[in-house]
Amino acid sequence: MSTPRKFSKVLIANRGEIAVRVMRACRELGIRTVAVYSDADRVALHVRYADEAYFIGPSPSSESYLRMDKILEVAKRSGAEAIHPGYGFLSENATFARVCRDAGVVFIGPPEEAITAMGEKTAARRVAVAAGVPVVPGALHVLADHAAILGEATRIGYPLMLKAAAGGGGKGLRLVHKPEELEASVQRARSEAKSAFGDDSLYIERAILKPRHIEIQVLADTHGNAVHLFERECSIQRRHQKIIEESPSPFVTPELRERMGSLAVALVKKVGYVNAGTLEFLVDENREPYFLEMNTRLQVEHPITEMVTGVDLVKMQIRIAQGEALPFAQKDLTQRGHAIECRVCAEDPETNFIPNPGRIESLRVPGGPGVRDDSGVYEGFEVSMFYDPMISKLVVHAETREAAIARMLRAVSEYEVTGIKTTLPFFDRALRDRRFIEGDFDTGFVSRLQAEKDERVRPTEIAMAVAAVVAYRARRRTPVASGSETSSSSLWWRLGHRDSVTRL
Amino acid sequence: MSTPRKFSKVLIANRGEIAVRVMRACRELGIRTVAVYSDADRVALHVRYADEAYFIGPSPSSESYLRMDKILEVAKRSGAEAIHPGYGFLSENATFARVCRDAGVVFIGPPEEAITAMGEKTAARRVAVAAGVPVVPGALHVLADHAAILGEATRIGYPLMLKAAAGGGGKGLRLVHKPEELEASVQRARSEAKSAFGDDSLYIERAILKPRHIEIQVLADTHGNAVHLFERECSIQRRHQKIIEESPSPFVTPELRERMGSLAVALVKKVGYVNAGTLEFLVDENREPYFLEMNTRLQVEHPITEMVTGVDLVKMQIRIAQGEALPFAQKDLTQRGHAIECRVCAEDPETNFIPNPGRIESLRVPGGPGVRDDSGVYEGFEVSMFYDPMISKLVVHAETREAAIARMLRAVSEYEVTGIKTTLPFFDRALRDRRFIEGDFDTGFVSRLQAEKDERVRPTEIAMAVAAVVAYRARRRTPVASGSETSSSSLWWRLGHRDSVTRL
Amino acid sequence: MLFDATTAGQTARVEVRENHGAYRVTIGEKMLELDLVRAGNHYLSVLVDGVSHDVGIEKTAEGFAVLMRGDRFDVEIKDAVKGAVLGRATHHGPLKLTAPMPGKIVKVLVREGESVEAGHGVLVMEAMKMENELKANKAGKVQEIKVQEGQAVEMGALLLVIG
Amino acid sequence: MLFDATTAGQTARVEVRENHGAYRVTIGEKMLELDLVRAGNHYLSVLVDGVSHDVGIEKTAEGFAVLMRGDRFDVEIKDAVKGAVLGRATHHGPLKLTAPMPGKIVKVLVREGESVEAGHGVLVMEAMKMENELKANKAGKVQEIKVQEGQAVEMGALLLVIG
Repeated sequence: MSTPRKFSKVLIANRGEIAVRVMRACRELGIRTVAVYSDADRVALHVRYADEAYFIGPSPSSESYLRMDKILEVAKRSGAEAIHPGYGFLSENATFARVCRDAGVVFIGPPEEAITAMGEKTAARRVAVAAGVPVVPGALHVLADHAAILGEATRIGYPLMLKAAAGGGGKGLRLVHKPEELEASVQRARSEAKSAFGDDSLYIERAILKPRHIEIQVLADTHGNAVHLFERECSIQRRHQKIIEESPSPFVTPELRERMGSLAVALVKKVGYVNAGTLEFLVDENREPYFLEMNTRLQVEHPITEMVTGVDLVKMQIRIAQGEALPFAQKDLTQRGHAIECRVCAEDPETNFIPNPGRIESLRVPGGPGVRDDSGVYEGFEVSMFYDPMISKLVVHAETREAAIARMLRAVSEYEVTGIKTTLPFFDRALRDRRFIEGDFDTGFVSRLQAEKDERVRPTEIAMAVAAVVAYRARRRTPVASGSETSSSSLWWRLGHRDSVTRL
Repeated sequence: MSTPRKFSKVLIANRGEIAVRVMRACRELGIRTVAVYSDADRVALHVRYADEAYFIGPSPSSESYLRMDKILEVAKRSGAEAIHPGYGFLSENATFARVCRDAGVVFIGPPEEAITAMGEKTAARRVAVAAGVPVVPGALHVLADHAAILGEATRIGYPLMLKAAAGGGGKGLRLVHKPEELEASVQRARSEAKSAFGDDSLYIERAILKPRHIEIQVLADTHGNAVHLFERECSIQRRHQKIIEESPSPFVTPELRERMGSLAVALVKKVGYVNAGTLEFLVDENREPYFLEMNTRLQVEHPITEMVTGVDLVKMQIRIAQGEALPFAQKDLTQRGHAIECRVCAEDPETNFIPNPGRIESLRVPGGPGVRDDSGVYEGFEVSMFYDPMISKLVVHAETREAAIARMLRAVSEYEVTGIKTTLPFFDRALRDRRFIEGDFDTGFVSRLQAEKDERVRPTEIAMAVAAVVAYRARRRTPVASGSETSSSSLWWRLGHRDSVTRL
Repeated sequence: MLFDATTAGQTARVEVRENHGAYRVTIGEKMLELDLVRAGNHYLSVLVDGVSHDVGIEKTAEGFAVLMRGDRFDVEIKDAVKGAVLGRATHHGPLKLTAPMPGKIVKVLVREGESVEAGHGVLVMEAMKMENELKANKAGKVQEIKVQEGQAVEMGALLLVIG
Repeated sequence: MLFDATTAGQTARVEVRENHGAYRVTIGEKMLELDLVRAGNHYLSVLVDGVSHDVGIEKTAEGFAVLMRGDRFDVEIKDAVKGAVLGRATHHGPLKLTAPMPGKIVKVLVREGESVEAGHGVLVMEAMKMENELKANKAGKVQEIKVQEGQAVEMGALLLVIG
């Protein structure tokens, strides 16, 4: 148990929207923020947003955002008393938690021991099994070599899931349907895991068909208190990465909520977990939950829990790390209304969500009631190929699920990005799908939707007419603009910019 | 009592942020929207946002947004079943409510009779007096001529308030300290009232010194149900126009809240009021409330009530107009957390808030948790001198008043507008003021602040250094850019735009 | 002026004429009168017989992307007289697979001369921390492989030709 | 290069030199090393010895407006050698009151030859539906009145001279 103290300066060992999210909490708490940045990120939003910013190395994350030594050096140099790791990068790295402690810097997250116990996926499953929490049938240990994988695969049977032991965020994860696919999938999963986490250990578990992916948010302080903040529904995924989340889950009954929440709190208390964490479950068609893994960090989709519970999770993380006790008990927490998050990614949804880095030519974010945009980019920013393609999280909150879906569709209709393709058009389609509206979906929703014909009535003729008029204008200007309008730049478009009420 | 029906198309007889706010509610409800626009507003945001848009006349509002005939013609032409008047313009015009009814179009607001009973300020005071609600000592009748004004002024004594009978929004309102100022103030108030409301009737009341301006939001349906949605604190004003509002009021005790709420509901029921409305009170230093007037329409600052109560007031207005009963009773309503609104206006706070129309060169709006921006403009938009200078409302919500102030300061720090001056820098100063933080303020807060020295520590040297480097760059480019960099345009600034990571 | 516009799998002949500050656009049988006004740097406000369309515009290689209410139309525009694409030329005949993003070739899944089905994976590219399998858009024989495993490629680089 | 910069009531001599891609700026006794990089069209990311300043820039008549965290500095920049303002020249001597916005003169509150105090109202202008009283910034005698009641004026128009 530590004595409460106030941080005056916190280093954020991350980039993008989550770094900005953490800095926003710090700014509201009167805490100065320190950013670190790579070559590619000199003008990234987190650098602009911070009170201080220091260069830590080349663009590949292994040479910058994963460099513990450089990050601790910046902490020392800037006088930061604590480090918030965000998600990804070093957030679930027990060694980093230890070296922070050794350096006398507070790691805003669980202690090394809890990361070790719960962070490594197969160890967490062993803890869960020991605590009587149901888990998906599968290996409880990392599989050393190909022979071990082959043996385990044969034992468990197909379809099966290959997973990176150090993983998260869908990286190093592969669904294998039949034995012939195994070898290639292992190779690709290993190589992804290696480059994402610096660790290519894999394990296997049985694939549950048509599963719901439902997770429970927990908070625990250094005084032995722990609560859960209800569930998040995370079944809408592409490439095994969540893309739409909501809370509450339309699939979860009060009884299941209570059961999963209690299991989560019990597990957390058993391992002496501290700070924010998330327990992921698969729930099968009979509403049986299977513990999958624990994310010993802040989750991407934490805002939907914040909107429904009224609790600021990042501020709570900081307060817990300062040694404060949780200011509420389980009975004080309630779910109010309904929240949905859509992950806006630089990807082309029409081409199997392939990443689409590039410069954001224009950016218009939605506003008005119940809309929250947690962004890591700005107009003119170059989305780099070095990092995750997620550029922003769009979150809405409304009185009911129906009102929240309508609000999200409204927000998506206001959101416009040019210069890169994004997942926004996909949300317009997904949220109008009858199965989504009825809450009748599982983790296969996105691929089924992709395989189907788009049934929406779309203003195709207007799009053609507008494009033709713009082309006409471009043609007419050719002699004046000396051909520049055929370049990929939008330069011609800016001609006459100062006269905004110009009829084209 | 009307039978519930669903609107399929609604005309919004307004412009700017409130027109967009209403259209957002309609879009979420699946209702098509019809905009009307003047010459100056062809590319205004409300025209872009609407499903349909029709031209109604020249830029002066008397020739467009106040033209009942043209607006009804558009309603007929477009097939709109209802008209939402927003605030200002025709929103408190009983004649408009009547001609809508006569034309078979639903006016989304109170019936003509209620507007007549409560909308005209002196009539409302007579109703209040009859109902035993305390009012500020003063005339209960419009004063016909100068002799009547002079006589009444002498009877009531100085300081006194001159007010436009048809008024609202601080227009046609003057504080008169001594007899010598009376004549000039009457003239100016009359001319303002004439141009704003088309009616130059005035009345007088005693000026209460150091008053709090606190108002109660009400909702009433066509089935005889009425509730209040607690109070809003509106004491921070410049030019008698609110500029910062919050809810709850730090000045209001639970007893006073209960008392004012009950008075408001009693008055509303007495006059058979329907739809949303607001009862304004002055509260003196002894926490005695005096009924001031009723605004028989949606209020500018309605979002703070929405955030604290979780009720969408615009959707409720529409549902009430559709004939639906209120879906909640008084006991179901609670205040959760604290909300603050800052009105972002195209005004120069350093020059007595003088309007500062012009083109918005760049616009960056804040995001992240608990922040709502209700805007009526966009980057590149020309803020016209013809209409109200308010370009947006910035609203925050947080667990406590302290957290809400910190969040508003954070949001203001993210908000940047170039091309025109705005009230944003004023908010940074006002919200850091010890008296604001302690809740120790009245309607004289702004003028006192303006008279004082700015005590903030500001990064003046950095500003000078940056401006000097930018000037240096502009100089160095002179031969290349042939002098264009000294023009008022930011053209030079765009040179090299495509290389965003250019070190200048 | 006559154009061929293609988007969302549809192609139409589009005629554009100016008409007192507005545009008269004929698409097939239909005639639309567009009041089209710039609204900021990347947006147009378009009124068509009272109906309002708020449009974001992006110049693309083949024409323009038109963004409306969260939806996106990548419209290819060809001059119907000259028959040329406004931007770069399109390629008919053999399919030339180009890199959809900058990245690294992790794996080549086919050999020259091999026959592939449409939808068959041909290359694995790494970009933005993800490995992405590139698929053949049409069936055919792999004529030429322009890259090697481990090679870094620019966006738009020619990777492979399927005949 | 030498400048005189004025903002928030302070004036300082500012020297700017380039230094390996950064800028060495001397203000009075103080020396600052600015790493100044463009971040989008109207913004700069400025690092000064690790301290990050996110800056919005607007070109103004007298120099530049610098926006930082909701605060705004209108910085007047003069070339210290030539002594000229970068934009239009400033006026010393008599005060020339100009229209801060386009609008209509509703009332002229003073007569030529009249003495006024600083802060004294001299004109009433209507703009954006509000009547605004324009005040004398300094004490003096009204030398010239350039406008009449009812007259529409452009922004920046000369209204009145106080000697």
